Amino acid sequence: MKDFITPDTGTQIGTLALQNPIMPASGTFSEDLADVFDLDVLGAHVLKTIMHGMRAGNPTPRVCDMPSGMMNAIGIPSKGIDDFRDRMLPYWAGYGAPLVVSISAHSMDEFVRLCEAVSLPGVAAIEANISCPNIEADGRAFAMRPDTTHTVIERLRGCTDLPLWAKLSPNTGEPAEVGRAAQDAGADALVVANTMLGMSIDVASRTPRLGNVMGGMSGPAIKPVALRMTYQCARACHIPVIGCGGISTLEDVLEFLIAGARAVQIGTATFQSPTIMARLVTQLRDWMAAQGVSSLGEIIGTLEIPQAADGVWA
Amino acid sequence: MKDFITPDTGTQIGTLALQNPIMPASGTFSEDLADVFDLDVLGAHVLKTIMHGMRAGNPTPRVCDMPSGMMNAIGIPSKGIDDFRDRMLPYWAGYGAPLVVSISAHSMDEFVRLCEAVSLPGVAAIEANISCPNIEADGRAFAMRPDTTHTVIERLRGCTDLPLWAKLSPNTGEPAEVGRAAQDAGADALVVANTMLGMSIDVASRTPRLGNVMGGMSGPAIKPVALRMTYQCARACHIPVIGCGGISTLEDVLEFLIAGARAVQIGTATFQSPTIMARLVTQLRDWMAAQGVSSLGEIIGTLEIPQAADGVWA
Amino acid sequence: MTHSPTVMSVPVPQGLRARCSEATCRVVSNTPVNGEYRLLVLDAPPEVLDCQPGQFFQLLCPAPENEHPFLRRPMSIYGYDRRAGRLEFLYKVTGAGTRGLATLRTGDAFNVLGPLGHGFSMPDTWQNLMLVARGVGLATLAPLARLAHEKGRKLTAICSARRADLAMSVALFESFGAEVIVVHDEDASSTPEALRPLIEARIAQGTVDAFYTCGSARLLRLLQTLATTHGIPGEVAMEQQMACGLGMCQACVRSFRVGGEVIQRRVCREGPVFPISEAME
Amino acid sequence: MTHSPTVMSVPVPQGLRARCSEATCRVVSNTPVNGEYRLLVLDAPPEVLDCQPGQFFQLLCPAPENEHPFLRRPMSIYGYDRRAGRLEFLYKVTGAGTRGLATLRTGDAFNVLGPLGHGFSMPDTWQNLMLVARGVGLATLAPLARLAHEKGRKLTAICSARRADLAMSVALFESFGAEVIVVHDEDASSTPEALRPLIEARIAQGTVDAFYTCGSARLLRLLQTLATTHGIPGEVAMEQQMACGLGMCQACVRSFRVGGEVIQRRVCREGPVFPISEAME
Ligand SMILES: Cc1cc2nc3c(=O)[nH]c(=O)nc-3n(C[C@H](O)[C@H](O)[C@H](O)COP(=O)(O)OP(=O)(O)OC[C@H]3O[C@@H](n4cnc5c(N)ncnc54)[C@H](O)[C@@H]3O)c2cc1C
Ligand SMILES: Cc1cc2nc3c(=O)[nH]c(=O)nc-3n(C[C@H](O)[C@H](O)[C@H](O)COP(=O)(O)OP(=O)(O)OC[C@H]3O[C@@H](n4cnc5c(N)ncnc54)[C@H](O)[C@@H]3O)c2cc1C
Ligand SMILES: Cc1cc2nc3c(=O)[nH]c(=O)nc-3n(C[C@H](O)[C@H](O)[C@H](O)COP(=O)(O)O)c2cc1C
Ligand SMILES: Cc1cc2nc3c(=O)[nH]c(=O)nc-3n(C[C@H](O)[C@H](O)[C@H](O)COP(=O)(O)O)c2cc1C
Ligand code: FES
Ligand code: FES
Repeated sequence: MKDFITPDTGTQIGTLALQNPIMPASGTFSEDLADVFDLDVLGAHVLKTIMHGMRAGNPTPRVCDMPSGMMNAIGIPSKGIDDFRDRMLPYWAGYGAPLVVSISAHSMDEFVRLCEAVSLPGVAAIEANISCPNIEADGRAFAMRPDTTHTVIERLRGCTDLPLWAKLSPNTGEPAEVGRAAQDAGADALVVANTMLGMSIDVASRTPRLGNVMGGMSGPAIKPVALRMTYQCARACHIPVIGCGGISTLEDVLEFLIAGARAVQIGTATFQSPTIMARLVTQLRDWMAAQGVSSLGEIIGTLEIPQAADGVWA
Repeated sequence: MKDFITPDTGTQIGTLALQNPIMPASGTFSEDLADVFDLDVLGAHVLKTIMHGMRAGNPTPRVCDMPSGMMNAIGIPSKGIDDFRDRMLPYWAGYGAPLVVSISAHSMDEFVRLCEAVSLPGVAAIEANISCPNIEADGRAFAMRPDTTHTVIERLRGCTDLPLWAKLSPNTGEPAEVGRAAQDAGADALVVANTMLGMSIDVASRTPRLGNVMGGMSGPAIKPVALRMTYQCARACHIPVIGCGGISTLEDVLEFLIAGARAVQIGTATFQSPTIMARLVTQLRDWMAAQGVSSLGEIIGTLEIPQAADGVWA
Repeated sequence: MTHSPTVMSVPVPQGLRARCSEATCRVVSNTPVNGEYRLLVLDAPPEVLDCQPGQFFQLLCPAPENEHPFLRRPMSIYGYDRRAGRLEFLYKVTGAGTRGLATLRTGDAFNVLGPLGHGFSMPDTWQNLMLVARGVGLATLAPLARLAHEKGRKLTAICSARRADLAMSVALFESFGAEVIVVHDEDASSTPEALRPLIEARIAQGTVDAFYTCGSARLLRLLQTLATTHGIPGEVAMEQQMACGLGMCQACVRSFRVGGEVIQRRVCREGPVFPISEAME
Repeated sequence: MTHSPTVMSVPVPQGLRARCSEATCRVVSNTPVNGEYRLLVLDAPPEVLDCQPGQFFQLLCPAPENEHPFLRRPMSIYGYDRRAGRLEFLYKVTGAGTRGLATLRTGDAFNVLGPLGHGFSMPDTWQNLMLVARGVGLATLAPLARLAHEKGRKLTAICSARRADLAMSVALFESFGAEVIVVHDEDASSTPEALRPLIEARIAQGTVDAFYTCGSARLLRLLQTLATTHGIPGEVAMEQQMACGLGMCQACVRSFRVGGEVIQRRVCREGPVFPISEAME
C-alpha cells in the first residue's frame, strides 16, 4: 500500500494539460448538458463537428437501436462558422475547461478554410473529423487510408498553430498506418475512433431503419474495436492517443488507459445516462485513492502480455 | 393474398443449388452437432478452416464475452490435409447437403497447394478464408485490400475447377472494392463477412482477456456491419453474396436476404442455441407460407429506399 | 428489496439547480388500463417533479426477453404530484421498449430522466380551451386539463379513438370540468368531415379561444385549417425518434413552416409543444 | 405463468436419438447453500436426464443488472433424477453468468443444453474409491458417489475447503456410505504435506483402488505423484473456458501428456473427465 495522497487525475495531451482524462465525444455533447451538471468538472469540452455554411443534415429517422448500442445518421447539421464565432465561442468562454472544436469538410480546400476560420482565441485545440462515415459517398472518408490522411492533416497543420487532433475511423484495415500518417503529417494527438459503418432494415416495410440508409454504430458493441485500435495506435505512435468508443463504465475507462490512451471521450453513454461523465470523474479519483495510484502515469500503457506455453494439436 | 402453395426455400449459389439458404459459418460447426439435430436439414455444410500441416492454434483463453457477442482467438488448430482426406471427407460423404471446405494459408503458394489438395470428389465448393484476422501479424489479412484479394483469388481460381467462394473481412475500408476484386479474379460467390478484430482487457490483472491479445468479434453486436457490407457487395457485384455476421433470428435472415444475400451463414448463434439452424429452416418456410411468398426470389434484394424531403436547418 | 427514489448526485454550477435530473424511482404500480394501454405509477424524488404539462421524460426501459432496447424512450408526463412524490406515465405497448416497460413490477427500481422540453403555454387570453386528442395523445393532454381546471379555464375535450370503449380518461377529463365528446371510427364520428361541423359550431358560439392537440396527423391538419380560417391560435405536442432527449444529438428534428421558410427544430428541446400554425407532418 | 419443461423440437436422423438437447426447464428452487454456494433445482424434460456423473450442462444465464453474459456457462451435474424429472446444479457466484443464475426465481423458464461430455468411468476392478475434492469440485463428485454407492463400492471422501464450515455435502457423502474426511486451510490440514501421509496410510491398508478428483490443481499434483509412486489409476474432471460445449469451436483445449508427447484435447468433448496420469495444469 502506498501512502495516502490525493490522486492526481491530470493528463497531458501534447502541450495541453487536462485536469482529468474524461471528455465528451463530438456530436454527443452541447451546452444543453449544462442543465444536468456543472460542465466544468470535465477534462475538456469537445463540440459537435462544424462544417462551412448552413447544412440540414440527414433525413429522419436519424437514430435507431442495435444490440448493446445504437446507430446514427445525423449527418452534420450545422449553422456554419458565423454561428460558431458569434454565439458558441462566447458561450464556451464562460467555462474553465479547454474547448476543442471539431471540424470537417468534403474537400481539402474547404477543410483548410474552415480550419483557418476556427483558429480563434478561446479555442484550445482543433479536432479534425476525417472519419465521419456519413458525409462522403458510400461511407468513404479521408481516414480510411494513410495517404489521404497524411495529405489532409499536412494541409491543416500548415494553416493553424493550435494543437491539432486527428480523429480516426474504425472503417479501415490499417489503423496503425493511418495513425502514423497523421502523426507524421504533424497531428498532436489521435482520437481513436469514430463510429463504425452499419445498417439495419425494417423487415415489415423492407426499408432501411435510418433515413440515410447507412449509419454509424456506437456504444458498448463497438468497444472492443475501439480498444483494439487504441492499443494498435498507442504502440505505433508516440503522440498521445485519446480513446473513444463504447466507454460507459469506470472499468471501460481503465481498459483504455491500460491499453495506452492518455484520455478518453464519452459519447453514447451520455444518452443512456447524462450524468455519466461527471460520475466517471469522481469514480476515477476514488478508485485511484483506494488503489494507492497517485497519478495516471501509473496506469497508462501498462498492459502486460503473459507468455503462453503451447502444445501440439492431436 | 397469393394462392397457398408450399414455398420453395431453394437458392442458387452459382452452379450450386441449395435446398435452403441456411448454412453454418466456418469454425462454428462440426460433426459434433449431429448429436443435436439431423444435419441434412441444412442448405450446406461448411467446415472449419483447414491449413496445411498440423497446427496447435492459439494459447488459451481462446474466447471471451462481450456485450451482445463474443470474441475468439482460436486460431486454426488443424490436423492437416491427411486428416481431412482420410477421416473428414468420408464422414461428410454420408450426408446429402453439399460440402463446403474452408481453406487458409499464410502465403500464396501454400494457399495454392492446399486448394489443389482439397479439390477432391465429394467437395461441392471451396471457401477461401482470406480474412481470418488471427493468423497474420497485427490482424492483417489478404482480404483487407483489393489488390491482395485479387492476386490470391486469381491464383486459387487457376488451380481448381470447383466453385470458389471468397470470404471477406470487415476489417477494411473498401468492402465493395474488395468484393469486386474477388469477383473479377474469378470467385463464384462472396461470403460477407468474417469476424471484426477486437480486444478486451482484464483490469484487475492488466492482461488481455484472450491469450492471443486480439480476437475476432462475432454475434449480434456485429450484425449491422455485416449487413451493411452485404448490401454494399450485393450492389457492387453480380456474383451471389452469402451474408454472415450476427444472424440469430428469422428477422435477421430476412434482413440479409432483403439486403441482397442469396444465402446466410450462422455462426455464434449456434453457441447460444445449437438448435437454431434447424429451427430457422422451419421458421423461414412457415413465414413464407404465411406471407404467401412462393420463392426466395421475391425477397432477395428487395430493399426499398424512400425518397426524403429535406428542410433547412435553423 | 425496496428502493428509495434518489437522483444521481452530480456537481451543479454554483448557485444553480439542475433543470432536469437523472433519477432512480420506485415502481408503485404498473397496470393495464384497457386492452392497449398501461399506467405506470412511480415514487419519484422531488428534484424531477417540477413539471409542466406537455413536458416529457426519457425512460430507461428494462430489456424484455430476447430484445434489447438501448436508447431511452420518450414518454409524456401523464400525472405528477410533487407533494405526494408521484409521477405517472400512460403508455401503449408497441415495441421492445414499451414491452420492457410492461415487465416492471411493484418495488422495482426504474431510471428516468426529466422533466424535458417545453410544455404548453396558457396565456390569460385563452379562457375557453378546446382539447382534441386521439389515442395515447390523451396522456399528454391530461395534465394540461388539470392545470386549466385549476386556473379556472373552460374546457371542451374531444376524445378520438378506434372504438368507443378505447377512449381513455373520459372520467378524468370530466372531473376537470370538461365537456367531453367521444368520437370513434366505428360510427365514423372521428373523421375530419364529421368533426369539422362539430368544432365549427362551437367556434360560432365563441367558446373556442385556443386549440390543443396531440396524437393524430389528420386532426392536426383539420385544426390547422380551422385555425387559419377562424384565426384561432393553438398548440400541438409532436413526436420524433430521439436519442439524447436533451438537445445535444440533433436526432429529433422536424420541419416547421415559419414565415415563408421551412426550418428544422429539435422536438426534444424547442418542443415537444409547437404552435399549430407552424407544424408540418 | 408456469412453464412446462420442453425440449426444442428439431429433426433428428432417422432411427436415432439426440445425444444431447436444448431444453427449457422450469426453476423449482434456487437457494443459498452456505455463504458461497447456491443450489439450483430444475424441473427438466426426460430427454436431458439420461446423465452420467461427471457430465455437464451449458447454461444460458439470464443477464443480471448492468452485465451481459453472452456465452453459455458450463456447470457440472450435481444431481439428476429421471423419474422425478429433476436436474440440479451447485454453483459458486463468481462473475456475470453466475450472478445471473442467482437471479432465477421459482417458476422462471431456464434454457439448458446437455448432457455434455464424457463422465467418470468405474471399471469393476475399482472397488475401493477415494474421492478427493475441493470447493465446488464436490458438486462434480456428488453424483459419482451416489452411483458408486448404488454399485456397492466402498468410498472414502476427502473434502477440502477454506474453512471447516464451508465444506459442503458432507452429509450427502455420508448418506452414500462414504467415510468423510474434512480438511481445511485454517488448521493447515488441507495442505498436500498434511494430506499425503493421510492418503498413503489408506493406500498401505489397501483401501484405495482408484482416485477421483476435481477442483484443485494442488490436489491433482499430489494425486499424480501418489498415483505414479503406488501405481493407482484415477480420473480428474477439468475445467476450461468454453463457447460451444459440443466440440465444435476448439475453445476449450488443454494440454495432456500422452506417451512422451504433449497433445491438446477438448475439455468439452474428450473430457471433462481425463486420466489423472495424463492431466497437466
Ligand atoms: C415527446 C413524446 C412523448 C410521447 N408520449 C407518449 C405517451 O405518453 N405514451 C405513449 O404510449 N407513447 C408516447 N410517445 C411515443 C413513445 O415514445 C413510443 O411509443 C415509444 O418510444 C416506442 O418505443 P418501443 O421500443 O416500444 O417501440 P419501437 O417501435 O420498437 O421503437 C423503436 C424506436 O423508435 C422510437 N419510436 C417509436 N415510436 C415513436 C414515436 N411515436 N415517437 C418517438 N419515437 C418513437 C423509439 O423510441 C425507439 O427508439 C411519445 C413520444 C414522444 C416523442
Ligand atoms: C465442465 C465444467 C464444470 C463446471 N462445474 C461447475 C460447478 O458444478 N459449479 C460451479 O460453481 N462451477 C463449475 N464450473 C465453473 C463455472 O463454469 C464457472 O464458475 C462459470 O462459468 C463462471 O462464470 P461467470 O460468468 O460467473 O464468471 P466470469 O469469471 O465472469 O466468467 C467469464 C468467462 O470465463 C468462463 N469461466 C470462468 N471461470 C471458469 C471456469 N472455472 N471454468 C470454465 N470457464 C470459466 C465463463 O464461462 C465465462 O465465459 C465448471 C466448469 C467446467 C468447465
Ligand atoms: C448521435 C451522434 C452524433 C455524432 N456526431 C459526430 C460528429 O459530429 N463528429 C464526430 O467526429 N463524431 C460524431 N459522433 C461519433 C462520436 O463522437 C464517437 O466517436 C462515437 O459515437 C463512438 O463513441 P461512443 O461509443 O462513446 O458513442 C457522433 C456520434 C453519435 C452517437
Ligand atoms: C469460435 C469461432 C471460430 C471461427 N473460426 C473460423 C474459421 O476457422 N474460418 C473462418 O473463415 N471463420 C471462422 N469464424 C468466423 C465465422 O465463420 C463467422 O464469419 C463469424 O463468426 C461471424 O458470424 P457470426 O456472428 O454468426 O458468428 C469463427 C468464428 C468463431 C466464433
Ligand atoms: S433527441 Fe437529441 S437533440 Fe433531440
Ligand atoms: S467448448 Fe467448443 S470445442 Fe469445447
